[in-house]
Amino acid sequence: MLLIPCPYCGEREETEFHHGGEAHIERPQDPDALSDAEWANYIFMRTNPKGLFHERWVHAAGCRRWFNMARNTATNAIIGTYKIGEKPPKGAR
Amino acid sequence: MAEVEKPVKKYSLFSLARNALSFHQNWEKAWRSPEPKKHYNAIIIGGGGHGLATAYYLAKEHGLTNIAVIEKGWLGGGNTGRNTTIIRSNYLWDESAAIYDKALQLYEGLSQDLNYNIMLSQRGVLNLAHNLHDVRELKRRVHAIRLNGIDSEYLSPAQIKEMIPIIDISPSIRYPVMGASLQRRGGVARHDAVAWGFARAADARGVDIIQQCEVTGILREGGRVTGVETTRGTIHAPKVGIVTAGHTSVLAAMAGIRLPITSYPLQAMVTEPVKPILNSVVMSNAVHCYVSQSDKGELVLGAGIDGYNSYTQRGSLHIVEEQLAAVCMLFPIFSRLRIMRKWGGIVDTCPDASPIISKTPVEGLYINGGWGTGGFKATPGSGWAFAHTMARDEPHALNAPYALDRFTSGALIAEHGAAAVAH
Amino acid sequence: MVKPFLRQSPLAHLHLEARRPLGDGLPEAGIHVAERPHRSQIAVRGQATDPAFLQGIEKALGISLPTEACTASGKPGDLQVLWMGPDEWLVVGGPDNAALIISKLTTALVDLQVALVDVSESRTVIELSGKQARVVLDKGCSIDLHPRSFGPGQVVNTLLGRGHVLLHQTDHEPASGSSAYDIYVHRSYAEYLWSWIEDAAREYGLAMRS
Amino acid sequence: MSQINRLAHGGRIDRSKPLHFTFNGQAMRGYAGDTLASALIANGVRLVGRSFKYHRPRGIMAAGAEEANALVQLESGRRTLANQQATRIELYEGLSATSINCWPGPNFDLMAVNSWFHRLMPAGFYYKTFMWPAAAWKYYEHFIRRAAGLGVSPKLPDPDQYDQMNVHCDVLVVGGGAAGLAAALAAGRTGARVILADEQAELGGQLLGEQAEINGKPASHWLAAGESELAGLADVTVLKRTTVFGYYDHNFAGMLETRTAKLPNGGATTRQRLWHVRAKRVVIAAGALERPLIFSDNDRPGVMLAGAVRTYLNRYGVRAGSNAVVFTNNDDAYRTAIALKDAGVKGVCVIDTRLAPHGELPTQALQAGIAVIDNSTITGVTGKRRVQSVEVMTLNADASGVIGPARTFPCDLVATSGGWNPVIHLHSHAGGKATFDEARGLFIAADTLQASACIGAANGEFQLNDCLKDGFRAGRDAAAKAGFKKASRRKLPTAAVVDEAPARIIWALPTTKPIGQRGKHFLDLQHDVTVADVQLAAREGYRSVEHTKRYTTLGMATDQGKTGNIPGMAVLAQALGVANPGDVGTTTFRPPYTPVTLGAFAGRNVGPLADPVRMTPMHHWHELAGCKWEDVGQWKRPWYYPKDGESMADAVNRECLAARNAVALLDASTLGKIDIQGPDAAEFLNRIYTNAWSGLAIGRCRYGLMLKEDGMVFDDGVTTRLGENHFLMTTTTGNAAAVLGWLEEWLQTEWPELKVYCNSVTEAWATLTLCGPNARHLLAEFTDDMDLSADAFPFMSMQEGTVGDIPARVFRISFTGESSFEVNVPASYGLALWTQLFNAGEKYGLTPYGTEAMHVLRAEKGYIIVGQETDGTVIPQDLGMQWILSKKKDFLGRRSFARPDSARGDRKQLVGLLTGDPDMVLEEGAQIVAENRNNPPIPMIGHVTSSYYSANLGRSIALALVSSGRDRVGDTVYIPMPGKVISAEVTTPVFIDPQGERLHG
Repeated sequence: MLLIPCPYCGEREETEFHHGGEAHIERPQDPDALSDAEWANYIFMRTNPKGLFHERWVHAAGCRRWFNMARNTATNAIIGTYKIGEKPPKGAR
Repeated sequence: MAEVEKPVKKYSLFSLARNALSFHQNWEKAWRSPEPKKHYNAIIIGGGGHGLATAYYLAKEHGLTNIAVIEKGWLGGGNTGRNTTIIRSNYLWDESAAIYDKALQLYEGLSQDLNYNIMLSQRGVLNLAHNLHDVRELKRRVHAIRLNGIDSEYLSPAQIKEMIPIIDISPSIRYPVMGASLQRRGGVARHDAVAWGFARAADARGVDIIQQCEVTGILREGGRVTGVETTRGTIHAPKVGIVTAGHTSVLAAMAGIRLPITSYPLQAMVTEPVKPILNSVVMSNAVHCYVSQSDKGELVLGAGIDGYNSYTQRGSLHIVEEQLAAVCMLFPIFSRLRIMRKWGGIVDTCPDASPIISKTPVEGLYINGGWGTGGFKATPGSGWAFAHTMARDEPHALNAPYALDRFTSGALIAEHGAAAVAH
Repeated sequence: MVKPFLRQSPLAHLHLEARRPLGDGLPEAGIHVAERPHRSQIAVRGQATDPAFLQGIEKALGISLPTEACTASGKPGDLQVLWMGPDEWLVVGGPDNAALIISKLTTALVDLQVALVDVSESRTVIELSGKQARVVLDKGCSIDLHPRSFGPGQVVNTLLGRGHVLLHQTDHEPASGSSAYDIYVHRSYAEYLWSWIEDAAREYGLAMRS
Repeated sequence: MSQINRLAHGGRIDRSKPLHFTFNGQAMRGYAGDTLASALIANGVRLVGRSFKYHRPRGIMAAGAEEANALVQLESGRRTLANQQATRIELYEGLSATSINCWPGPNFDLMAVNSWFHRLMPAGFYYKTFMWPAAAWKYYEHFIRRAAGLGVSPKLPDPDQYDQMNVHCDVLVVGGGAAGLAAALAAGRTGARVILADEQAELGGQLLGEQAEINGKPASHWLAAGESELAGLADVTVLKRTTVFGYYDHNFAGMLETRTAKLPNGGATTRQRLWHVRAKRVVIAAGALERPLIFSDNDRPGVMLAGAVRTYLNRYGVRAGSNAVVFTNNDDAYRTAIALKDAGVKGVCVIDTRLAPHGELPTQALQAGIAVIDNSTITGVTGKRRVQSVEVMTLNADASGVIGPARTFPCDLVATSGGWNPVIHLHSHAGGKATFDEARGLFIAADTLQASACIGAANGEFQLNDCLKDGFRAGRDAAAKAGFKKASRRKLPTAAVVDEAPARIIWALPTTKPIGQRGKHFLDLQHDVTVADVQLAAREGYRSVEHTKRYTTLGMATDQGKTGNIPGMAVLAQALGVANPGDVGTTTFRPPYTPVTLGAFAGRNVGPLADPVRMTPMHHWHELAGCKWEDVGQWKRPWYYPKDGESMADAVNRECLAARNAVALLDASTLGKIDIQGPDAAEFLNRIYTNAWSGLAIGRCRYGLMLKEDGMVFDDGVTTRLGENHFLMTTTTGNAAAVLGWLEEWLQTEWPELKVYCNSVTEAWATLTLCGPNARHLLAEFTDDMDLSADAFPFMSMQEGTVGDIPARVFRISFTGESSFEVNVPASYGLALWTQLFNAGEKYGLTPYGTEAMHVLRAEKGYIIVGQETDGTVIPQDLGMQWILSKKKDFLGRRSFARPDSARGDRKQLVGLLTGDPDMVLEEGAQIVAENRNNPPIPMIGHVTSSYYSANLGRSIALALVSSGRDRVGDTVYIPMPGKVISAEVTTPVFIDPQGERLHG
C-alpha cells in the first residue's frame, strides 16, 4: 500500500491514484519521419528496471493532476515526486 | 542423434514399498547439484517451470544434453510456485488456442512422461459472465474455441448452479451471474510438482541444473551471444535462452534489448482447509475472482494485478480486499472462512497480454517471457516450442506469431483486446 | 420562469427528513444527517499565478481565491470557494444563484484565459455532523481527519466507500468532539452514498436533520 | 463433568461467573475469563481432535495463537466456524464445540487406519505414485479429495456484518505485553497519537501467565496502572482482541479486531472490524513463541509447551496434569516446574539436555525439591490417547545418540521448552530481513525497509527488566522520530534480573534408533510432518527451505508453522550439513499473521453496497414502469420495458416500431459529457479526433472518432461547438471517465502549451432522447422559443431554449437513424420533464425505449457501438470509416495505419449478414466460416458482433466483422453452431434508409 506524495495535495493513499507507466516518453514531433520500429519503440517499448524508475501517476480521485514520481521498484521506496516538466529530484537522476 | 540416457530410478508403487522397508534411506536425489562447467552447448537462464521444460524438451526432442539451467534462487521458486495452478486452453485467438492447447495436451500425459505425479485435476474451468457485454464476449470465445477443435461449452445460470450448488446466481446480486463458459478439460495441477518433475526428468537426461547462481551479464561478440557472466563465474555457450518470468526486462537489458514488457505484482492466497465444497475452478474477469479448492481442502484464490511496476513480490491490500468482496458476492457462505496465507509474484505483461517466444536481434539469444498471468498453464507447451526455437534457430509454427517483431508490424495477439463496455 | 416544484434532488424520493432515527436503545444519535440540495456550484479554471485572475475573483465574489491546497475560503452557508486542484476551484453559493455568480465572474474575468462551468446540477450535498461523524467517515475514507491534521475550512477530493466525494469540514467543537462536514457527491452516486452512511452509522445512532 | 483440574484458587478467571458449554455434546462448566482450552483442561479433557494426515490423537499443546492441534468446529448452523483454535476462543455461556477431522469421534476415528500405512506415506509420496494406469488417476484423486480439509465450511448465509476503519497515527505499537505497554506509555506521554493493539482480551501478553513482579509488586498492578494511564491519554487508542495481521509498504498495517468474542449471537455490532492503519512509526512488540523440543512421539496428548502449562496455572487456575515431567534445554522451563510443584502437581521432575544446569532457576527448583535429570533426553512416550509415561536416557558426548540405561517416569503431562522465537513475522511481511543467532537458535530482525523496530521479546530480549527498558526507550524514540519530543521525568519501572544460563540447542533429540525408526519426531503437528520427512526431502535434493516446506508441507497448516518452522529449518540445515540454519534460505513470513476472514477483507462492500449503483435522474420512474435493467459499468440503464405478459422480444419489437412509426423516449443521461473551453480547444480536438474541427460552425455538431496511438478505435461520440472557444463533447457511457482522463493526460503531460480546460458535466444534465416521426410534434407542445422545423433546426445542430419551461439544450442528433431530438435539461428537472412528456405523449404514441431497442435501431442503420463492433483490434478502415480520417493533419494513432498489419488486405471488415431463414436470429459472438461444415477444426473468417430481430424489417439482421468482408458482399458464409450450421448472405451493414432521409426529416 503505497503512500504517495502528490506534489499538489500532499501524502495520499495509493487508492486515490492511477499509474500512468514510464515517464518522460515524448510523442515524436513528426511521426511520419519514423520507421515502423521507431514508432513501435515509442508506443510499446518501455524500460522496466529493477531499481530506480521514473513513472507517471495521476491523482485521479483527488486534484486530477498528472505528475512524475521516482521510485525504487525493488523496494517500493519513493525517492520523490515532481511536477510535469520538472526535472527529477536530486538522488533520483 | 545419440541420446545420453542415464539410468533413472523410476518412481513406482514397488519402489515406494521397497524404500519403505529401508525407512526411505535409499531414495536417489531428484536432481543433482552440479558445479557449473565452463562451456555448454546451450544455457537456459531461469529455473522455473518454463526454463526447466525448455531444458527437458531440448534434451528429449532435440538431443541437446550438454546444457545448463541457471537459476539465481531455487528451482521453481518464482512464478511457478506462486500461481493459482489453473490450467486451461480456452483462448479466443487461433494463435493462443494452438499453443495453450498444445500445453494442455502435454499436461494430460505429463505425469507418465516425467514419471512424477503432477496431480493434474481436470475438474473443469468456468469463466463467468456478469453483464450483456460479458455474455457476448464469452460466447464469442466459446464458439471460437469449439471451432478450433477444443472442448468448450456455454452454461446458463441454472446449469452453473447445478455444477456449483454454493454459488449465488440470484439476479439481485450487484453483478449477477448471467452465464459461463466451461472447459471440462481445464483444471488445476500441483504447481511445484510440475517444476520438480521437469527438473528431475531433465537432470536424468544430463541437464545441469545450477541453483543459487545469478546471471550478472550476457556476453556478446560481434552481434552474437557467447555466454553469460554469473556469480559463480563465466559460462560460455553459443545459445542462451532467457526464461525469467518477472525479470525478463532486467535480463534482456543486459543484452541491450528493450522490451514491450512491464512487471506488476500479482497476488494470490489460500484459506484454511475445509471439507470438499467446490469441485470446479471458477473464474470471473469482470469482478476479479479466481477460486478453486485444492486437494488439501484449501480454497486457492487469485486477485487481479496491482496497478504499478514492482519487483517486490508484495502487492497492496486493497487489491485483495476488492477481490475477496467479489468472492463473498458469488459465494456468500465463504465470508467466514479465513485467509491463511497470501503472497505476491511478479508478472511480466505485454501490451497485448500475449507472450514473447522469440529470437532476438542478438544471434543465439532467445527470449521466452511476457506471459502475464497466464504462464503456468502454458508451461509444457511453452518449453516445447521454445526448445524447438533454440535448437533449430527458428520458431515452430506454434510460436512464430509470438515473435518480438509483432510490435513493429502491429500483428498483435490481443487476448485482452476487448475494449471497455460502451453504449 | 422555471417552476421550482419541478425540481427533484437525487435523494428527495427517500424523504430523509421524515425518517425515524436509527440505532435503537442509544441515548442520543452520534450522527445527524441531511441533504442540502441545489447549491449553486461553478467550476472555475484559471491560473493561480496570474494576479489579475486572483483580483478578478476577489472583486466578483468579495472573497479571495484559496490558493493553498485543500482549503476553502468564504463562510459555510454563504458564498464559498473550494480548492479542487492547482488550477481548479468550485464556487459554492445558495440555491439558484449560479447564473448571477457566473455573470459577475464573467465580467470580472473578461479577457483572461479562464473557464467557468455551471455544475450546480452535478452534485448534491449531504451534511453530516455529530460526535461520531468523523468516525463514520473513517470507516470509508483514507484521509486523516483527526483534528490535528484536518479541520474546519479544509476540503479534499477523495474516496468514501467506493465512491468519489468532495469532503469539506465546516465545523468542529473541541469540547464535545462534534464535527460537521459537507459531503459533495455526484448525483448518480448519491443514493449509494446515503445507503453507505446509513449502514456505517447504524451502530452510533443516526438522526435526520431537517 | 466437574472441573477436576481447576485449582482451588488463583488465576485471572472470574469464579463468580460460571459458564456452561458443551464439547462433543458433553456438558461442561468453566468461568468467565477462561478460553475453551483452559476450560477443557479444567474439565479433564485431553483428547481434542485428530491430525490431518495420520489421524493421530491430539490434545492441547499451547495457550495462544501458536496452537497447532486443538482445533474445533465452533457452533453449528448459521454461525458455525471451522478450524477454530480452542486456545483463542473466549468461553461464553452456551458455547458448543465439536472435534474436527475425525469420524465418528476423536476417541475412535475410522481414518486412523492411515497411520497403519504411515511407512508408505512419507513426505511427497503422492508425487511418486498413483500414476498407473494413467486413466486411474481421477479415481485416486477422488479418494484423496474426500480426505481433504479439516473442519466444515458453513453452508448457510452469514448473519453477521463486518466493518472497516481507516486510522492514522504517529506510533503503532503491536503487542500489549511488558515491552509494548511500556512503548505505548512512553510514546503516549509525548502527546503523540498512539495505537496499541493486542490480540488478547486483556493487555499483558506473557505477563498474564507469569508470577512476575514489577517495582516489587505483582506485575498485574503495573499492568492495571499502565492501562488506566493510557485510557486517560486523549490520543491513545488501545485495541484489545485486535491482531496486527499484516504489515505493508510505507508503514501501512492491517489489523483484525474481533468485536463479538463473547456474543455468539452477534448483537447490534459488527462481528469483526478490519483496521487500515497508516503509522509514522511502528513498534513491533509482538513477543516470542516458545518452540517445543523435538523428540520421539512428541505429539501425544499431554505433551505441551512449558510456557503454556505455566499460563494455564497462573492465568486460568488450571493444572494441565496431575503428574508432570518438564523437559527443557533452558532455564525458563524451570519456572514451570516450580509453578507445577507449587500447584500440588505430583512427581514434578525436570529432564534437562544440559550438563549440570546451575542458573538461579535450576537452583531454586532443586531447593524446592524438584528432581533434575541432566544431560538427558526423552527417548519415547507411551500412551496413545494421553501420555502415560516417558522413557529417559542420557545423551552421548555429542548428543547424537543416547546411552543406557533407560529410566521410565510415569506422568500425564510433559511440559517441554526448546527456547523462545521472537515474533518477527510483521517485520518480514514488509520486506525486512532476519539473521540467525546460532548461539540461541533464533532469528533476529535485521534490515527493515520501513520505519519500524522490533523490541522486547520480539527482538530476543527475554528478561522482563530489559523488555521494560527497551519498551520505554523504543516508545520515546518512535515518538521523537514522528516529531514528538516531549520529555517525561517519570521513573521507569524495574523488575528483578534473573540470571539465566545459555540453552543447549539440540534440534532433533535422539532415541535408541535412528530418527524415523522408532516413533515419530513431529515438527508440524497439524500436518504430521516429521524430522524424518525433512531429512528425506534433503536426501532427495529438496535443498532450500522453500522446497522442503512445499515437499513436506511443513508450516503450511492453519497454525502457519509458529512452533515447527524454526526447528524444521534447523533439521534441514543439519541434514544438508550446513552449519547455520540461516544459510538454507531465509524464512519469509507472509500475511496474515493469524488467519483473517474473507468477510473482514470485504468489509461493507457486500450485498447492495458491493459496488455503487449509479442512477440517472429518471431512475425511479423506470423502476416503477417495471423496466428490466442493463448494467453498464456502474450505471443501471433501462434495458426494455415489458408490459404485462410481454416477452422480451415482444417488448423490444414494440419499442422499435414506436421509434420508427410514432415517437419513443430514451433516457440517455448516462452518456459522458465533457465541457471543453479555451482558445486552443479546436486545435486540441484536431489532435484527439481523427477528423477536423476548426471549421465547425457554432451551434453545429459533428461525429468524432478517437483512437489510441496504436490506431485502434477507443471511443466515439458527437461534439458540438457552443462558442468560438467552447465545445461540448459526448462520450460513450462506459468510457466517460476514461475519455476525460485521456484528454487530461494529453493536455497535462504532452501539450501543456495548449490553452484548454476540460470539465465533466455528465452529471449536470438529464438527457431525454425523443425519436421518431412524431418527436417534433410532441416537442413542439413544450417549447415556444425554438423553431423545430427541419430547415431552422437541421440535423447535426443545437439550439438553446426552454422545454416545458425548463432551460434546455436541444440537439438534433440521432443514434437510431430516425428524426431525433436530444433534449438536455438541468439534471434535477429531468424527472419532471420526462413525466410531462408522458402526460402529453399518449396521443402521439409515446413509448419509452431501452438500450436493447436502441441497439436494434442503430444496427438497422449500421451504426457501430464501440466495444461491440470494436474490441481493441479494430481500426477505422475496418469499419468502413475512412471518410472520417483527415488527410490534412496528424492525429493520435494515425501513424500506426502505415504498419504492415494495418495495411493488410485480409483484415476483418464490418459487414451486414442476412440469414437465409429470416426468423433465425444469429447468436452474438457466433463465429463465421467459409465452408458449409461443422466438424472442427474449421478456419474462422470472422464473428457476429451484433444480431437482432428487426421488427421494422420483419426479419433478422446482423453485423459482423469478416475477413475481406467488403469483397464478400453477396457471398454466402456459414455459422456453425452446436448441432447445426446456419447460412447467411454478406451484405453492406446498412439495412434501413441508406440515404438518410428519415434522419434529416
